[in-house]
Amino acid sequence: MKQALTGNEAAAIAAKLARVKVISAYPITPQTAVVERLAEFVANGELDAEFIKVESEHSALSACIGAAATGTRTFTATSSQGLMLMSEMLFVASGLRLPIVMANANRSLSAPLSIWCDQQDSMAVRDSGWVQLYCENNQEVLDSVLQAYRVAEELLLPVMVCFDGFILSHTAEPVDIPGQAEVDEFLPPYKLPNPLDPCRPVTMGPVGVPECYEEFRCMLQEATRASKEKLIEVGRAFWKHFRRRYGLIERYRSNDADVLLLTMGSLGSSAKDIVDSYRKRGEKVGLVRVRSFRPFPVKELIDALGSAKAVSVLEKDVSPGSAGALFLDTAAAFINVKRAPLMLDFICGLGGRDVSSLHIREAVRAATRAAEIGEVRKAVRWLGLREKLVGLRI
Amino acid sequence: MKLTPGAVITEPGSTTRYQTNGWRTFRPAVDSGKCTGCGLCWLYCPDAVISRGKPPGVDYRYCKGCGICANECPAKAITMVPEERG
Amino acid sequence: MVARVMSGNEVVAYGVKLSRAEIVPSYPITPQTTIVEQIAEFIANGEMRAELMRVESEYAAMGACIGASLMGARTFTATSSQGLAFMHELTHWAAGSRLPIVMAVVNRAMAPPWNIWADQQDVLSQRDTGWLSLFCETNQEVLDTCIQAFRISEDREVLLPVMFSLDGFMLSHTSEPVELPKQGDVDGFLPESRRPPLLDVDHPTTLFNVPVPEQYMEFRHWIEKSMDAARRVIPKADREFKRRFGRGYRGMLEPYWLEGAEVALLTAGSVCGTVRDVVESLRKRGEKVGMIKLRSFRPFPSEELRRACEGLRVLGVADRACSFGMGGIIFSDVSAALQPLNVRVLGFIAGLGGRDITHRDIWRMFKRCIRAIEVTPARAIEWFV
Amino acid sequence: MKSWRGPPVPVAARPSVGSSGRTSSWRIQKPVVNLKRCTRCRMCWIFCPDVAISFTKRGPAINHDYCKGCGICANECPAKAITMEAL
Amino acid sequence: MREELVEEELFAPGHRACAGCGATLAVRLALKALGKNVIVANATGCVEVISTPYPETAWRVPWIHAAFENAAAVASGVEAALKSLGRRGVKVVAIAGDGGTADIGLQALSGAVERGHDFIYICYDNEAYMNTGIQRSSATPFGAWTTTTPVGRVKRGKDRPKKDVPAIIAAHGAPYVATASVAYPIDLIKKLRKAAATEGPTYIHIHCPCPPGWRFDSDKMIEVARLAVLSGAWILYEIKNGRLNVTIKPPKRRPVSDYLKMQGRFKHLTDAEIAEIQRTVDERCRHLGVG
Repeated sequence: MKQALTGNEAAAIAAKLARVKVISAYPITPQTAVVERLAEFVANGELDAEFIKVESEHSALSACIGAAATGTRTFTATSSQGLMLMSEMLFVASGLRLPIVMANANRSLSAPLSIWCDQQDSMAVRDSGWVQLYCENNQEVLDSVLQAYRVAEELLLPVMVCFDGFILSHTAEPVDIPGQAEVDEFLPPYKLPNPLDPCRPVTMGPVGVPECYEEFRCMLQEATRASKEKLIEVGRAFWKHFRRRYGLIERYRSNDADVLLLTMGSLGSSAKDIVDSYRKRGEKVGLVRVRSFRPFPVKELIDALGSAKAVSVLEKDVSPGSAGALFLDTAAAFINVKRAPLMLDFICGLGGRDVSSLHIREAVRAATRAAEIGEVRKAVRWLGLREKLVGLRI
Repeated sequence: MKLTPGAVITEPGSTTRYQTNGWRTFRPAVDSGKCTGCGLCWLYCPDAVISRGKPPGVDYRYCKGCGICANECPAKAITMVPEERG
Repeated sequence: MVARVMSGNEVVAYGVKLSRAEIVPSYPITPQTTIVEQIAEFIANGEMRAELMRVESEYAAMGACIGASLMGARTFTATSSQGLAFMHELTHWAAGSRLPIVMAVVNRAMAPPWNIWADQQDVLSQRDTGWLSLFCETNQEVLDTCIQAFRISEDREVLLPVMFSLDGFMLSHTSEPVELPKQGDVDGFLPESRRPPLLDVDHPTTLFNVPVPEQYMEFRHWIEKSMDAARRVIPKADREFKRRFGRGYRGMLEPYWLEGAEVALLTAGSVCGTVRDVVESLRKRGEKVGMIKLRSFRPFPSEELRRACEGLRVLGVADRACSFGMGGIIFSDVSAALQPLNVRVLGFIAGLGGRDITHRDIWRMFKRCIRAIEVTPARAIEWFV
Repeated sequence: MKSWRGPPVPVAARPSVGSSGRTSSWRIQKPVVNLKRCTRCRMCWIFCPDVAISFTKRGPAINHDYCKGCGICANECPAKAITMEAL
Repeated sequence: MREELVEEELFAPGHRACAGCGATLAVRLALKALGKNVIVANATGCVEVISTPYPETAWRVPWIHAAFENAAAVASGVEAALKSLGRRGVKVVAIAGDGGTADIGLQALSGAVERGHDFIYICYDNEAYMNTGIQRSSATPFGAWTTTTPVGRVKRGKDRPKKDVPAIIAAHGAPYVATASVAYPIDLIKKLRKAAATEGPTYIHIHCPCPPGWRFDSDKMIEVARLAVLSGAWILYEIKNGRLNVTIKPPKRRPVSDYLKMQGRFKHLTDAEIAEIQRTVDERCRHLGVG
């Protein structure tokens, strides 16, 4: 049945529908409402689960690791500073191959302290071996959490479902909530091959001497690569059950486009409006939205972007001293491709800065100009910077 | 050796495959005459190589020669003798 | 100059002593521990006037560094893998607060499975923090980079913390002959840090307050500007160091034997020494190969890399880390920098968790690059297991 | 590009009254002091969280730019000399 | 009394601990007391590293290691999972060293105890970071040499007293807190059995001498541990619901110098420094009612 839900509520309801058994989370803006709603579900008996109100995010993920290893479906949620505090444990969760699902309300990183949205937090932990899905709207948040459990538990890989803080987490949108029976059919019960059990003692997290360490990391890389096919397969299964289609990327009017926008998260919706307005004026502009940033959809992006002349990457993160993470990996995907489009990187929307239609149009114009002159003079640019404040010409 | 995902070890107690006897320079020698069967040597052994009984058995495959049993034996029935290499 | 045979960790301790670090918050973690143990010896014997803070965790170590540095003290710490990941939230904070801190990262693999040996996963995963990130090939370079790091970090146009990496055990616990400069010369190169304390009872200030969205992005942009400034400051400091001590490392990136080379291998850390040997032996057999030693990973020397790769057909990138779900970490940065050129780039992931990268491995990498001149490889990124 | 001068200090603000804006618009009720009843005991001054009460010879003076109308002074005044009234 | 001791060994030989290691004896005795139905959450440290070189493991019970600072947090996750699975009769045991308990892992331990999880936390206290090579921890005793508190002209060993972790945990209102020593195995096993029988968070702090770390010959490991108790440097007591009682009272307390003299880490101490240590030990013994 349809209901107006914020992103946080969508994540909480998805966790309830997935019949999670252990929740271990710590409050942090803007994710806190996920934790609060789950606490209400447990208190009202709507959800039969143990809720560990841990004393820090580092312990939040540690408790999830303990619970998942003991054979229960676990859930946690966090944002920015919390995600950074638990970043050591992100590597441990993926290394131990534990299928933990986490909702991450994207929030920018301090210092200076900022509670508003950008994607620097989840981008900063892109190496940790977690599958990372970025959602455009609250329906996708709910659906992605459900799909995340199937992908995680069939591949033994933790999954992070990211959605923009405040823009999605605190904005109510109509969301179709599937019935419990349908979800039970889509999502089989949790089963771990070697759980912690006195009847069959196992040792988890041993010392990996150099003779076998690299092989384990290679297995983890293969698993993350295999999660591409698994995401597509689970997306198809989801379509059969709930009639909503999800893949690694979303292509919006991009087949014949000369200029393409490439972005992630809720920025996709605003970019679609701009694409429509350009299309009305007959200009071949399109959009590709990356939903799965890890595993990085190399083949899919080559197919989607290959035909364009120029691509403008719009991303809400930056790796200081280099460029944006989406731009870096997309460039890596195209490095040996003969006919690669020109690429421009636009850092925008940091710390909650609004990315207005004017900014997106500026990105499209820059890409069109680059396509005309056939080269990119300045690959990395910043959109929406208030020069007065910084006191210098850009 | 087949690697398990997440490096899970499914055979408990498998360090017994690795014998630590090469570590010692002294080994405990038990004088069964003096031994009273009190079991303190069994209790205090950090590597659990001594079995209870009068006199106690020593599993020389794993004994590291730390000498605690000899030092703690109330009847002075255990002495540390140099390990002769074969 | 006093020449002595010293391990990498010992060299770092001498570098910190010569640089007159004042506050050294420290927490033990293999393989970094002997740095702080050596510093403890210096202090205990009165050879070094500094405060060694024995904090309770790496998270507290970076917190103490932030406190010390904002009071104007020259601050140093050292850590490895799990410790660096545990303080990850505060490494972001230290860079965002524009606090000069120098950290030695003795590279070690990330667990699990638990592993204390060397690879570069820990430091490369810190690439978004805003810290400058330098790599060293030899123990001599470790000493020189440690001293240069303080000068770069405290440069008024940079004012960003610097982490320099040395390979665990391969450098940290391996002794090499090292020339120790005299204290007087180092004082000439590295003047006493006279930054005013930012918290002062006479001039009460609120630090790091909360900027609303209308102000936040500009602070981030300032960091980007400082990184651009660092692209000038790092080579300048290196040149100045060469003028005073006769040893220089070509700034951010060292091209090696690229004259007439069609294929080159880019890598960082102690493995560069092995690559130099292989380049020499291949050159003797007429192969047109060369090497590019990456010294500065952040800021990433895109300009210098493009200039160095002008004539190349294929560039191999040997990553000792992996961004799971994608591939090599340095590989992505190199690909973005070489976009305008049509140089083919191959990525190799090797040497994880202490696995040696042998002459044979590097020889095989060069062979794949040479074959890739004609045939585009099926997979851009390959694992050397 | 001209060599760029880095920021001397990171994000910082010098303390100044009202540096974060006047908070008077927050209140829906305001304290009124009946000086005749006031015993000059200063409890209102001590307990005011927003430093909006200063003490003069004639007794407490409310700084209406920053008073948020929380009502603690009225509630704590032993002589019931302060009453909260609608705006 | 003797039959209480179980034959079965749940910590296999062949582990890579140094000869005469106090910590492994503590773990061996603890598992003897608790039996098979336990799940162990171990923090990084000597016991973790020496017992699980892949593909071998010394543990004959389910065991998980995640990181250094979260043994108690992982344990609370395991306990919550068991409760949600409705599994009865399985005790969750967190095991960590003194660094992993008193320093880097104190926050996770405090959180888990405050939340009242039903688990036992065992700290094997070898009084320094032995796994990384004998660096000072907050549990290192006053005056002791370590590699980060060397003895030099200006500084001489650790200049701060040992952190009293049992008191901190008791202050959380934990139902059962006890100190133990490898030299008194029966007392240790009794206390662990009491902890196992107690519902809620329990804490056992075991004193474990470390031959390479404290600089003494391996065969003297038990003797050093015993002398710590006989001299009052280590006091064996239990705190049940806030009430403390000393379980082993030495008939006539030995001078603390007998204990200190056996260990190389104290050999630099002057008579004045030993007298100072004696004074603090006497005061603490008077405070706890030990003769």
